[in-house]
Amino acid sequence: MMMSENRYSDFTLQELMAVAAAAEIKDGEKVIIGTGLPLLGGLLAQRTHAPNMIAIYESGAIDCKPLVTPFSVADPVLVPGAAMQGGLIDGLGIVHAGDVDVGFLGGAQIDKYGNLNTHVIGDYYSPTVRLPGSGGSNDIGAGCKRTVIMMLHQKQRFPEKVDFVTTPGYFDGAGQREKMGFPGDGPSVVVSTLGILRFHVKTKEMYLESYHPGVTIEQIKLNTGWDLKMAADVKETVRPTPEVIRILREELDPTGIFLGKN
Amino acid sequence: MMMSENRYSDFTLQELMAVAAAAEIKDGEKVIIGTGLPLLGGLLAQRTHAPNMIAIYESGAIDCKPLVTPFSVADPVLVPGAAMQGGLIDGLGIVHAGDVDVGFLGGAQIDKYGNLNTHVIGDYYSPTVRLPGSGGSNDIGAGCKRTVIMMLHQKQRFPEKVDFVTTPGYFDGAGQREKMGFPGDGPSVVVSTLGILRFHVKTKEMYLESYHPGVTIEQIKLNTGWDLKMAADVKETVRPTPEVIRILREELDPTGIFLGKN
Amino acid sequence: MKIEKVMSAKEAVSKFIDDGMNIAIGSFFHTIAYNITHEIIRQEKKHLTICAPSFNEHADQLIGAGCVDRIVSSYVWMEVFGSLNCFRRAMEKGVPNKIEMEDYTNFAMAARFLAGSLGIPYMPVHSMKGSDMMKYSSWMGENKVRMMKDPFGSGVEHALVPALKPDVGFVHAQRADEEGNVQMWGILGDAPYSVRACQKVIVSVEEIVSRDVIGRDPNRTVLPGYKVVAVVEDPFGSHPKNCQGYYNADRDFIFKYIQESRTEEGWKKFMDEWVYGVSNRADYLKKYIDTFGMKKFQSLKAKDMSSSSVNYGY
Amino acid sequence: MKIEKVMSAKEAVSKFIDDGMNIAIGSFFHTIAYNITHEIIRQEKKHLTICAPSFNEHADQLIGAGCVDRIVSSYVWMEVFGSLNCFRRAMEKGVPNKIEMEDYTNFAMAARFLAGSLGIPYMPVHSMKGSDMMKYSSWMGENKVRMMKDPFGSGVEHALVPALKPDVGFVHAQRADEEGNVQMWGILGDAPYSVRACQKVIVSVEEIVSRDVIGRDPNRTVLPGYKVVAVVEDPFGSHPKNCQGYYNADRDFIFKYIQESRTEEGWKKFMDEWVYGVSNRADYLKKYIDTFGMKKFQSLKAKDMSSSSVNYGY
Repeated sequence: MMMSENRYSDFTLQELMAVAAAAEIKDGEKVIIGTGLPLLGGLLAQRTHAPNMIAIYESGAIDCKPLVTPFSVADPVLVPGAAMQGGLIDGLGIVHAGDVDVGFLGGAQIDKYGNLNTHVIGDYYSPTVRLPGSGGSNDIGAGCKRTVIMMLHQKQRFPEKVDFVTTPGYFDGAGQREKMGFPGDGPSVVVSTLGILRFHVKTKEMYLESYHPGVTIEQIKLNTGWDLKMAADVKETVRPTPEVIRILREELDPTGIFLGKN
Repeated sequence: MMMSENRYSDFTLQELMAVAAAAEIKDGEKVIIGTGLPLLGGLLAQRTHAPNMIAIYESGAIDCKPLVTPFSVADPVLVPGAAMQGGLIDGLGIVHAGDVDVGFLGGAQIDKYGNLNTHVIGDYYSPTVRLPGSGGSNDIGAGCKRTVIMMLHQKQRFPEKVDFVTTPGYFDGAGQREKMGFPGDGPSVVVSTLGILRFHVKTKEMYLESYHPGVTIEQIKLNTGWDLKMAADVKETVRPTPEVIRILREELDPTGIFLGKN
Repeated sequence: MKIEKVMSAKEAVSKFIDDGMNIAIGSFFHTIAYNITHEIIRQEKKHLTICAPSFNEHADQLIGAGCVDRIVSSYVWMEVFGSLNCFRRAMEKGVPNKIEMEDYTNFAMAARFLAGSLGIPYMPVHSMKGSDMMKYSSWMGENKVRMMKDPFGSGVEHALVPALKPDVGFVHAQRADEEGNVQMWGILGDAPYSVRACQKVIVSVEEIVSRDVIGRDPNRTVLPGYKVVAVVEDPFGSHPKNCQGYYNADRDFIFKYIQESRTEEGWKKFMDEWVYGVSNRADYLKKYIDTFGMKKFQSLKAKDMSSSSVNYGY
Repeated sequence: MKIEKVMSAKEAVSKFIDDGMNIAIGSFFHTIAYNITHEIIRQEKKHLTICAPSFNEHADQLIGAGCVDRIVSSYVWMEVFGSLNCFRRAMEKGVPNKIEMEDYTNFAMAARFLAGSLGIPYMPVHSMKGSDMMKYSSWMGENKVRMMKDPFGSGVEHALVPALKPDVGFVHAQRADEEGNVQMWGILGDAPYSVRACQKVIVSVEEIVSRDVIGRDPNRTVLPGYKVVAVVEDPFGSHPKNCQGYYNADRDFIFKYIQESRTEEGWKKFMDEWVYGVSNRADYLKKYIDTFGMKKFQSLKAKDMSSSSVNYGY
């Protein structure tokens, strides 16, 4: 995926995803971010179009401005300079209360309606693969005004139905979240390794909005476990600008821990 | 009530009451105390037989060792030297959880079964006298393992039934607290201005254990709104020793704010 | 995007407190924002519902001034100083207006705020059970408190108290930055949950400090700035109450208020002098010093009992 | 009356942790008491139920050692480092023994501890609703979580999660006094409510300080001493996790564990070396320095980023 003019005009898939994640955040929003790509997306948004974004960690760190990129949601680098430091009840309490605008999520499986599985592959009581469990994921999926989901796009990870619903998307379709009375409105976007997907405003079914540079629609369909619908104007994902790539590499991940060495 | 040999061999009614309050506390107990006489009782216990008493205030101050006698449950003198300082949820949370051994209470009215009224005299919606309300009183009455009640002993303050039940004693008698599932067991003693009263182990009805020096049983009966029963061995309240009176006057209330100038 | 939040008490009250609002007044016999309270009185706000576990003279002054229609609380009194006269006149005689009240306990109120701050709809508690607070309610009717049998089979019933989420809250604290990140120490009282439960918060502080000062000790922050709509810097803003590390309570002045407010005329005279007759907190302090002398004023100031420093390094 | 609480990890575990107990292990990816964890393994405690919102390698080591029958948690994994191998072997293959688990969410677990610490019987939450965590339970059956319609008439149903009150809890913190008054700063994780919810607490600290140090900054206290039965002073007690102000996480060592524990043999070798083969934390540290060098050890130590001091005077 090299299309270099200068050293920042190329980009990797991970960089593209971090940039796409950043684009989902509006200035001034309260955002609960984990580690890895969402974290880079959040930091990038803060350095570019969303300087007043408030970064929140479930560990109870609120409005963090770490000098070093944190490795964990409980990394001690989050604390100095934070506006407030409490514990889980503080960090997730404001999510549960509906105060947080955006939450980042991921998982081993996602289905047609954006439900996520981070519990088991196979049977709950005798799992083929036992996964971590919810952590704060279910809380974020229920409480944040909207969620941004980042996924490795493979067929077994995009089944029509997940093996276990850990974190609510739209359950079986429109109207079901409303019955639950969640503070949050549900998934807004899936940034996958192949494209960007959103949810139909009426049916809440996931559809393809754009395919990443170098990826074909056919490839995406083959890697999705149901008959994935397309946006009428499905197009290529917007390419990151060299300046944004420079910030990512040089300022946010100078050691290449998150993005890998280029 | 002077019976002086030296300057500490006499005592006032208030001093007697503070000493009686102190006697209710065992060493090592966790005690939630307010201001005024209960506070002096608590401090006295700590200086004498209960050095490991843990003094708790509903304002969230835990294990206080103030250098100056506090004037209010939120007095800033409580904070320096305290083992922990939080807020109401901390101070009363441990009461609600059943962690606190003794709670001190008072009120405008107390009835035969130890129920307290600090809400209204007269009708709730058109009160003759509107009183403060519960504050932490009801919480302490429900949560502390036992309560020590301090009362001005007058007929209108000792009615057979209180105008309003603010803080649970034993309601209408035995077995009723148990149904409520309260963490605490209810009133243990009433230290009044005329005598010391306890609750019958079976019926939970209040009875006279002892009359203060200079007070007659007849006087107590006249000042109680129901036919007050007596302990089989009803006797005079134990008189404070001069040493205890010295500690009260010289160490705990040197300016006489709580006990009045002697 | 950056919103200017630093303003005067006058501006804050005028912008964010409307007639008819449900208002939490934070703290517990200490760090009560008298500056904001007095401004509400001067601006003649009406039909307020005021909420706090425990209220002191600040509530009494709001009641006397006719600002209050409803009270949600567990205690309206002045501890050893005695009863609040305006409160009693209102409740007993409807003077200056009749007031409705929902009576809870301190813990029940704290639990209602805790629930409100966490988005928890109600809290099951032991408080209030069997008391006459269960029998009587005002405008909340059956939604004041409901009894429910423990669904987990203990056989016990609990009192369910609903989450409380006032429209706006105000509180006095030691310090905040310009974004409204508030730090408090000493007795927290109904904070942090009372203010966190509010939709919006006006915070009054002894000092506005830099974000850097806040960030050097973030565990002291009780309220993150995003809920704060106004930051008012008013030294001695909670006089006659105390503010740990800044000044002690002014018992003489509290006693003076209790004494003078025994009659409606006495109350009016006190208020004309100390509330209506001054335009802001600075003016009030000037008057205080003029009246009682600099020595008395200085005597209120806190001694130095500094905490040690801890290391936040990684 | 004064009870001697200061003791070694060995003594604390031997006195207060019995087979079959329900145990809370405090914190959240940081200040985990590895010293206590390793002592439990060396003393071969059995049939434990372990509770925490989120578990890392400490749980994995307890599971691998056969100490655990049941887990109550929302997360058992090592973030970006990947899966915990003993946990997966136990859940997928019953090696070394089958484990039952009750799956909650982080907030639901935090709410369960909060309820436990306040004597509140259960908490109504939005968490878990509609998820498969509602469908599946283990030994708790229907008492894992119950759905109930809001009695206040909102029309919404809530998930009720029961209070959690473990028999004993243990946690690592920066400091405590000899009475067990514990102070913590930085990320609090599941503290203070996790440990407050326990019947008894073993606290491990970097430093035992005087009561005077505690009393000079009582707002930093997360747990009052009366619940604490043992105070263990073990510097670097939470290595390889971090302790704010003392040392950072040792990522290389965490990664080493994750790598070596991929096979049962590898796990056993690691444990023989770092847990079974050492007798206490001092011994472990000596071995660490012998193995990785003083320079590496020093590199973990925290930089100085001191908080300022505040005045507590009156």
